[in-house]
Amino acid sequence: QTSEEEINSFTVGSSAAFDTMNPLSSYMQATYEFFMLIYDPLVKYDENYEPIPGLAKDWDTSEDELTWTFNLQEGVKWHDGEPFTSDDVKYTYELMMDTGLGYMYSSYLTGITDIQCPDENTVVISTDFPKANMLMNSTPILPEHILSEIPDEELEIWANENPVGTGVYKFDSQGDNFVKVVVNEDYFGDIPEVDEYIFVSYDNIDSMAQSLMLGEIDGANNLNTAQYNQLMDDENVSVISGEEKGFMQVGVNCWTADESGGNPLLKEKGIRQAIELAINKQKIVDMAYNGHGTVGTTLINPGDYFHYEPTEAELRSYSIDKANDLLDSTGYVDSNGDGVRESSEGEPLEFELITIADNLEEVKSGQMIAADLAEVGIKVNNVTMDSGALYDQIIGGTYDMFIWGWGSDVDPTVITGVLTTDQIGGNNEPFFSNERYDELFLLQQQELDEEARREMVWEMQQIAYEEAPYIIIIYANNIQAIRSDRWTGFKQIPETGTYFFNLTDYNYLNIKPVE
Amino acid sequence: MKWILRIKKMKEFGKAVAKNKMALTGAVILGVFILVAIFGPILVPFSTMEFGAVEDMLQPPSGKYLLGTDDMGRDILANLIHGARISLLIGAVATLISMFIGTLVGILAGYFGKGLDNVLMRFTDFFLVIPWLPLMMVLAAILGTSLWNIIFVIGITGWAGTARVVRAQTMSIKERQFVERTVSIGAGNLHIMLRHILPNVFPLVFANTVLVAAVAIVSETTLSFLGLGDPTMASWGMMLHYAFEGGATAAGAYWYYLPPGICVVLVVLSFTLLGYAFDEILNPKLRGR
Amino acid sequence: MSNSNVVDIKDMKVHFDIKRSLSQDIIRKNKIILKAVDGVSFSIGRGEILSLVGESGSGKTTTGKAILQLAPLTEGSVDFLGEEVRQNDKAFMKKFRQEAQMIFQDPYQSLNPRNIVMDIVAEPLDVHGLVKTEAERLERVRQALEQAGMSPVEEYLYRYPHELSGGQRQRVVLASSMILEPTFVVADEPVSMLDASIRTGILRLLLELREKKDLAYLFITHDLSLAWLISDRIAIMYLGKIMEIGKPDLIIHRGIHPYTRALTAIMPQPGVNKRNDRVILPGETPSPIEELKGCKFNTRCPIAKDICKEIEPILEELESGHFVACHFAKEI
Amino acid sequence: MTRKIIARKLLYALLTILVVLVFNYILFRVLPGNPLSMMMRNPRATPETIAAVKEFYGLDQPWYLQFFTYFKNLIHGDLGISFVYKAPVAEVVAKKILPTVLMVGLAEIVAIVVGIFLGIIAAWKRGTKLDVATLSFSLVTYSVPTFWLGMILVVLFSVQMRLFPTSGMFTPGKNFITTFAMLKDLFRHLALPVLTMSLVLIGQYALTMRNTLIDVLSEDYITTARAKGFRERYILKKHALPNAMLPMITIIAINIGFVVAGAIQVETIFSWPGLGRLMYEALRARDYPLLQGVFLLVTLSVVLANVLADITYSYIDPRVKN
Amino acid sequence: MTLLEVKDLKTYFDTSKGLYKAVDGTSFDLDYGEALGLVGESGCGKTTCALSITRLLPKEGKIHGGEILFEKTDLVKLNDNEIRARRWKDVSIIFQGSMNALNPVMKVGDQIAEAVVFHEKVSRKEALKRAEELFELVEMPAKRINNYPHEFSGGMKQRAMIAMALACNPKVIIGDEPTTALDVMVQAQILNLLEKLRKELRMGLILITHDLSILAETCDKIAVMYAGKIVEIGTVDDIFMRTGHPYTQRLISCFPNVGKEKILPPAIEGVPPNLLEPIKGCSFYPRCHMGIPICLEIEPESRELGGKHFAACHRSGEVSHE
Ligand SMILES: Nc1ncnc2c1ncn2[C@@H]1O[C@H](COP(=O)(O)OP(=O)(O)OP(=O)(O)O)[C@@H](O)[C@H]1O
Ligand SMILES: Nc1ncnc2c1ncn2[C@@H]1O[C@H](COP(=O)(O)OP(=O)(O)OP(=O)(O)O)[C@@H](O)[C@H]1O
Ligand SMILES: [Mg+2]
Ligand SMILES: [Mg+2]
Repeated sequence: QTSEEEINSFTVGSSAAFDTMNPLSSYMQATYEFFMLIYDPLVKYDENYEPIPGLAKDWDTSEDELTWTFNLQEGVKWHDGEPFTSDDVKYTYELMMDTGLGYMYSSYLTGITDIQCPDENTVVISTDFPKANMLMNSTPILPEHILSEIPDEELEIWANENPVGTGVYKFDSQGDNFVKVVVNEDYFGDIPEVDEYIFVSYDNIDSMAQSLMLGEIDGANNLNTAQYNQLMDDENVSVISGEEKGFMQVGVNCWTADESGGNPLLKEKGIRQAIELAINKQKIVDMAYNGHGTVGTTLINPGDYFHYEPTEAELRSYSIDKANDLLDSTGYVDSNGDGVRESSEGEPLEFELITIADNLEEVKSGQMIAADLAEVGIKVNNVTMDSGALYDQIIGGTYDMFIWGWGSDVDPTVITGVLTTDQIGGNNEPFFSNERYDELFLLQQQELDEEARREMVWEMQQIAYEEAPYIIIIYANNIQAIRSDRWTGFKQIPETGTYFFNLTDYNYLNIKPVE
Repeated sequence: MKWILRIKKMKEFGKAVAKNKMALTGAVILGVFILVAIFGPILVPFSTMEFGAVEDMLQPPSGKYLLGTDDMGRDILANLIHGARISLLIGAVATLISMFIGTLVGILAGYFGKGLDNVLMRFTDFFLVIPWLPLMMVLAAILGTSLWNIIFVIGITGWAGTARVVRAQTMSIKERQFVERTVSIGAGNLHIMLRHILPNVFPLVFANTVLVAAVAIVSETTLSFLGLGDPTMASWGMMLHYAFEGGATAAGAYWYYLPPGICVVLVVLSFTLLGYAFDEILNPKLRGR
Repeated sequence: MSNSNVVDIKDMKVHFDIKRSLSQDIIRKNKIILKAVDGVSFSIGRGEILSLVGESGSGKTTTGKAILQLAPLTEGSVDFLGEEVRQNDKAFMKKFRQEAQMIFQDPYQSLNPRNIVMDIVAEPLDVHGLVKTEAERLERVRQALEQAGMSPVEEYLYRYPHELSGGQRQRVVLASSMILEPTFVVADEPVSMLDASIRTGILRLLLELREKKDLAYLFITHDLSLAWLISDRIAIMYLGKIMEIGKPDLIIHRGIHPYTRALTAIMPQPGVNKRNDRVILPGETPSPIEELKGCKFNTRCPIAKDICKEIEPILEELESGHFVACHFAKEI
Repeated sequence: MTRKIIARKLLYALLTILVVLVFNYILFRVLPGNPLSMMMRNPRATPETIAAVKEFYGLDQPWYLQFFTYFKNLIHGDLGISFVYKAPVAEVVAKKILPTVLMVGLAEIVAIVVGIFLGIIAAWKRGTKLDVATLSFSLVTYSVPTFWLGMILVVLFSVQMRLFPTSGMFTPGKNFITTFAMLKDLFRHLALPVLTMSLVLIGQYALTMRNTLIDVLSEDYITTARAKGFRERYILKKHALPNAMLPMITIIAINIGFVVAGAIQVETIFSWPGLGRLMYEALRARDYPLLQGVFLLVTLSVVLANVLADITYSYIDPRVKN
Repeated sequence: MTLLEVKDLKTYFDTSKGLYKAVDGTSFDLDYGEALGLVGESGCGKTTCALSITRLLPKEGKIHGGEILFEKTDLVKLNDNEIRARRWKDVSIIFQGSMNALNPVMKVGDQIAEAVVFHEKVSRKEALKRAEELFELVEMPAKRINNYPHEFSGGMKQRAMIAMALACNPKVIIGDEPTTALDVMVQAQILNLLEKLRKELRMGLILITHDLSILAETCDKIAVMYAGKIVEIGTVDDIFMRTGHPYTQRLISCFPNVGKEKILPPAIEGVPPNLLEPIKGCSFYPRCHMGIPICLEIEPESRELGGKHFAACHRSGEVSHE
């Protein structure tokens, strides 16, 4: 038995909860973080989000770009000692494609038509169109020898109490609010220095910050801004406000159909644009988010390869005058002197803005937006509800405006797909529909030339920005911290990004104890 | 003549309250808060409630801001004063709802007895036994987090205790001879309930009111704290919610998380003191020397 | 005959089913019957005072209440001024409720502590809608209070019951009962809670009212000597039955029924010193829930024979107006 | 007699439970927001997946069918499957019972002992400074919102003094070498939740005890006992306390609902892995089956605690016993 | 030697409205085996008198003057411990309304035995045996000592109280309205019993009641109390035949005498004086039918009317001839 001191144990606290240990039914981001360590995908990301070998040691595509051949690492064993083979890959992909399980991963697999295993170490995947995101696929490969034992109908609720993967860390134990993984000495790649990672979920962020300061944990995710200031003063801790993929937006109901329950005035682009002009996004960033974020514009974060930055002419930065001019010119004036503009028919510019009650920043933002819009004669009534109720409103199209956020990933497909006509009734919350946008969406999926693909994605962002179904307020940061008195070797990913929860395992593999 | 008597009675009660140290303390504290709730917002201009400048965020107490500012740069004192109105309004209206339901159910069950009593009492038992906070949480989640929903939720979950005591009292009053005497002169049920039962259960309802009000205010605070309050209404509970969620404890912003809590404690304490004292005044056994 | 009587009750029975609640119904099926009044017949003439005497729980109050339809009749009938009392005849009941009144034992409990004297006394008027104006109401109240010996009236009108003494309270009760000018009053131990010193005042008032208004009383008491003093006839009750009924002197000095005799024997008599001959009945009265065969008194009767345990004696007229329910009435 | 009373109480409890069951069901059906909303926020979830999941949870059936299924399953002890944990509700809930019982039980014991003790002192020394002090303490703790008290204690004991950890039941992921080390860790974590919880309860128990005892001390049989020449202490112990304890039992039982409310707050603040926190999380995540399960368990235990108190009462109070 | 001598006893209550002179200069004495009846209307101070003798006054009540000589010891001067040792052993008291004077949660036998154990330092077993004997003495089945008070009827409770009062063979028993609220038949039984026991055990008995008529048969001596003072005291014959005070006379006439004519005596109008205020002259004057101007000025002294018959009236000689 080893004593406690000899082990390099690193504890990561996060304010997000874990759900199930079953990758087929889990949907919590916090859970993915350790799945990433326990299970390997075929291809991983490096710290620059370039594809690097995972279970596939190299890969190749055919001339017509419709067939992919993956050569697998040799001698890989599952944590239980069983050998890993190409059949496991085939099994995992087919299971997810057939059953729809593994919600978070299965859409990476769209376009795959056939999987062949010519030998134990080769997987050949055929697609029906050139699959642009083939290498941006983080689907974990699961052990066939274990899953095939479980009846199909029970796969979803399978507890997976003892996850078996091929990853660099093995599952060790699980407590009420923590999961512990220990290093896999038999791993086919390099063995990291940290012997075990403990992922702890906290209900209360303050407790987490306290624990960090007390040294009970070594790293923390999702701290709040007050703690940021506090931890800045703590020399033992390295705290960062890292950029994260995703944004917070005001969704505007622009559903043109008759059954829309939103205020019809919002169907008018001019009004949506005027609203954006009147919102002091910088102040929201500064006050509601305490400066931890950047003013938002388009669907993809700045710094991302695919980000489109609106031109000076396109940009609608905060300007009350411009907003007033725009409204005046479209014929909305305050004719009865009550401080609220009316349409020519006398319809007041009065909208409901729904925020999710337990999201403090968003509630604050909502209140600030209401105050901003009042300045230009648009009356906003703040309403709060919980996410479930808001979801109902969104699905039913019975709202005017709401505040919510999206997280995104490396591949632009997912986040741009949200505004396609296909997704109306699903993720397309503002009921936005634009033919050109839809067309571009399909094209970019099949474009393997990066530059060309970026052009398309840019145009999509341009359209979305011009039409303003989403008024993107902020790209918010994630505040994270690590006990730098004890650990070294970690870095922000990408350069202005975060330590953890950034889709790569770079830091987990490179953290070292301080000598 | 009659109203002179009524005033006289109220004066007597007032005297009893004034003599009872607990009641007096409670009445004074509550009185101050009620005055603040009524006149405070007039004295403190609302502009101080609006978001301040970025450099005003979470400032400690100073000459400019007596109790400092919150994380939105608002004056905490102004917030507190404004919150007094909301918290007390919630307390008052929710209590009224509770009292109305409780008294009605109690009197009906106690007076008519038998089947109606059984049905009403099973119903009351249910509300009495069911843990109030989870029930409120679920109801608040169902109805959504608006001020009136919160009031409604607190109101309809708080009446069971009152119904029980009113029922017991009604049953004992019903057996009193003056009720039987009234029956014997040919009076109907409504007459008896209004003229004889109600006035006699009233002191009890009154003493209960203050206790229910205390519970109502704590309930509001707790619901708000758990994120089930109305975030657009800056009640004390909501202030605490913002304070704790916004990391006021980590930031050491004691001026943010202490005052609303102290206000809640004081108001609840004043109600508790009054309730306890009323109990003593109305229950001769407990009466002091 | 019937028309000259104020009330006529025939074979009246009041049985209470003393477990009524839902759960009890489910748990135990057979009922528990309490026979509070178990077959009582008598009548009261105009201006007559009939005293009902018996120990606690013998059914005196229940009898009085049953006459006034305040307790449910299980069997038997009550005639009021020659007409049968029907609960569901609204018009008749309205008249009946005005004509027949009840005065309760406890003056401390019969007044609503939250009403002032004026409202208490006027309540019957309000209930029956008998006065139109406030002035008329005040006048009627004033009259009633004066009649009850509460003068000066102004001094009491606006008082609450707790500001009155026991005697004054009972007077207020009286005033309130008399304000409708009834013809029949059930007085249920109206003075037993009062101090001896104020007792006679109330009795005097009751008798005066009879003189003036030709009122008839059912006077319920457990005090035999008091019954003797004020009534025209005395009925002795035991366990829901009438044991003996007759003129006061007859009952007191020549009572026939062994129970009557036991009662008269223990009657405290002021100034009569230390009688050593008094017979005190052993044991206690059986519970009215128990099923008793034969004479209800047989468990305590000093002269009980076998027959008493088998057959229940009926109330028989020994001499004119003197009825006794005992198998050995003639022999005693 | 006792049997009859118990039977009646059980019957009433059964009725209450029935109301709870129906109410419970209805309540959770009218909650707004599709329970799958959290899952469906996942941009990658396809409509087919969603439909499949719905079918799996029976959410595609009409509500009355769902009700019958609910009832049928309930009888078999099947509370459904948690949306979040993807595991049978009974299992998820079962794991949380012990921590809650441990924390709440300990707090109750402390509160009952201390509360009763304070109540006795206050009543006994009525009108003295000691009474005033006890009374003030009780009234103040009675008035403090539980969560706020908890927060203040955290600031005091964890942030300022760094005496106790702020959350959880054990230091996460720690391997304990000895049982003693484990218990030590457990008690360090228990300290603040139990302190918070019992402080809130103490006030209430002390106030009730004081009132009851003052009531009892004015009874005639106490005068009789004095007339018998007994010492005051003896009278308190032998005559007053047994009579005063009877109402306390009822109060403690009725209080369980209040305790549950406190537990939710305390567990949420201290991240105590118990039922209260589970419930709060289930509510936020709209995990209907789980929420329903916890709610049911909690209400049932409150109903049963009341029945138990009634039964105990009927055994120890001779007036009810016979 | 007299057993008990009360001399000029003054017991006042300290109320919020002032000093309430409930007992104000009361004197009487009691011999071994003698029965004294104390009679008077409600509130005249009878109970206060009894409580003063046993020093069981509520804390607002205080003895402001006078002596209570019990076998020559002044009970007023004893400290708490000394008086406690004397209670029940020397003087025991049966309270008004024994319904509430027995501890409801204790077996009756235990309540009797604890007094025996306390005062006579015997074992509990012996004490219980004594309780059984006492039960037989008061004509109750011995095995019923194992019952709880609520299992007894009113009359039985009263008997149990008497048995309890006899537990330590007291020299004086005070019965404070031991039969009010009881049925006439039971009342007669209890009075008979008390009389029998008194004779057998040669105890002094003070019987308090407001019903003059029942005293005639039970007592040797009667003291009539009015507004905190004894206005007349004497043998039963003295009181009834040679009445020396108008109040006594009016009181007697309130009880109908079935041996005599049926006449309803005039009522005693008015109410007793307010004892908070000083009274000038005779306190009965406002209600007296024989009042003369001097009564308004000078408070009448207690005057001897022959033998041990005293009355406090300026016209005491003329009363019985009225
Ligand atoms: N409403 C009722 N329900 C059940 N039992 C009743 C009811 N009213 C009276 N009783 C019972 O009926 C019996 C007769 O009661 P009632 O009051 O008529 O006696 P009473 O002769 O007036 O006695 P008391 O002298 O004590 O007033 C008693 O045993 C009583 O308990
Ligand atoms: N604790 C007290 N405080 C103030 N006044 C009291 C107190 N106890 C009794 N009194 C008053 O003292 C007077 C005498 O009371 P006491 O009980 O001795 O009368 P009593 O003759 O026994 O009357 P009853 O026949 O009603 O029992 C009453 O007027 C009563 O109001
Ligand atoms: Mg009666
Ligand atoms: Mg008395």
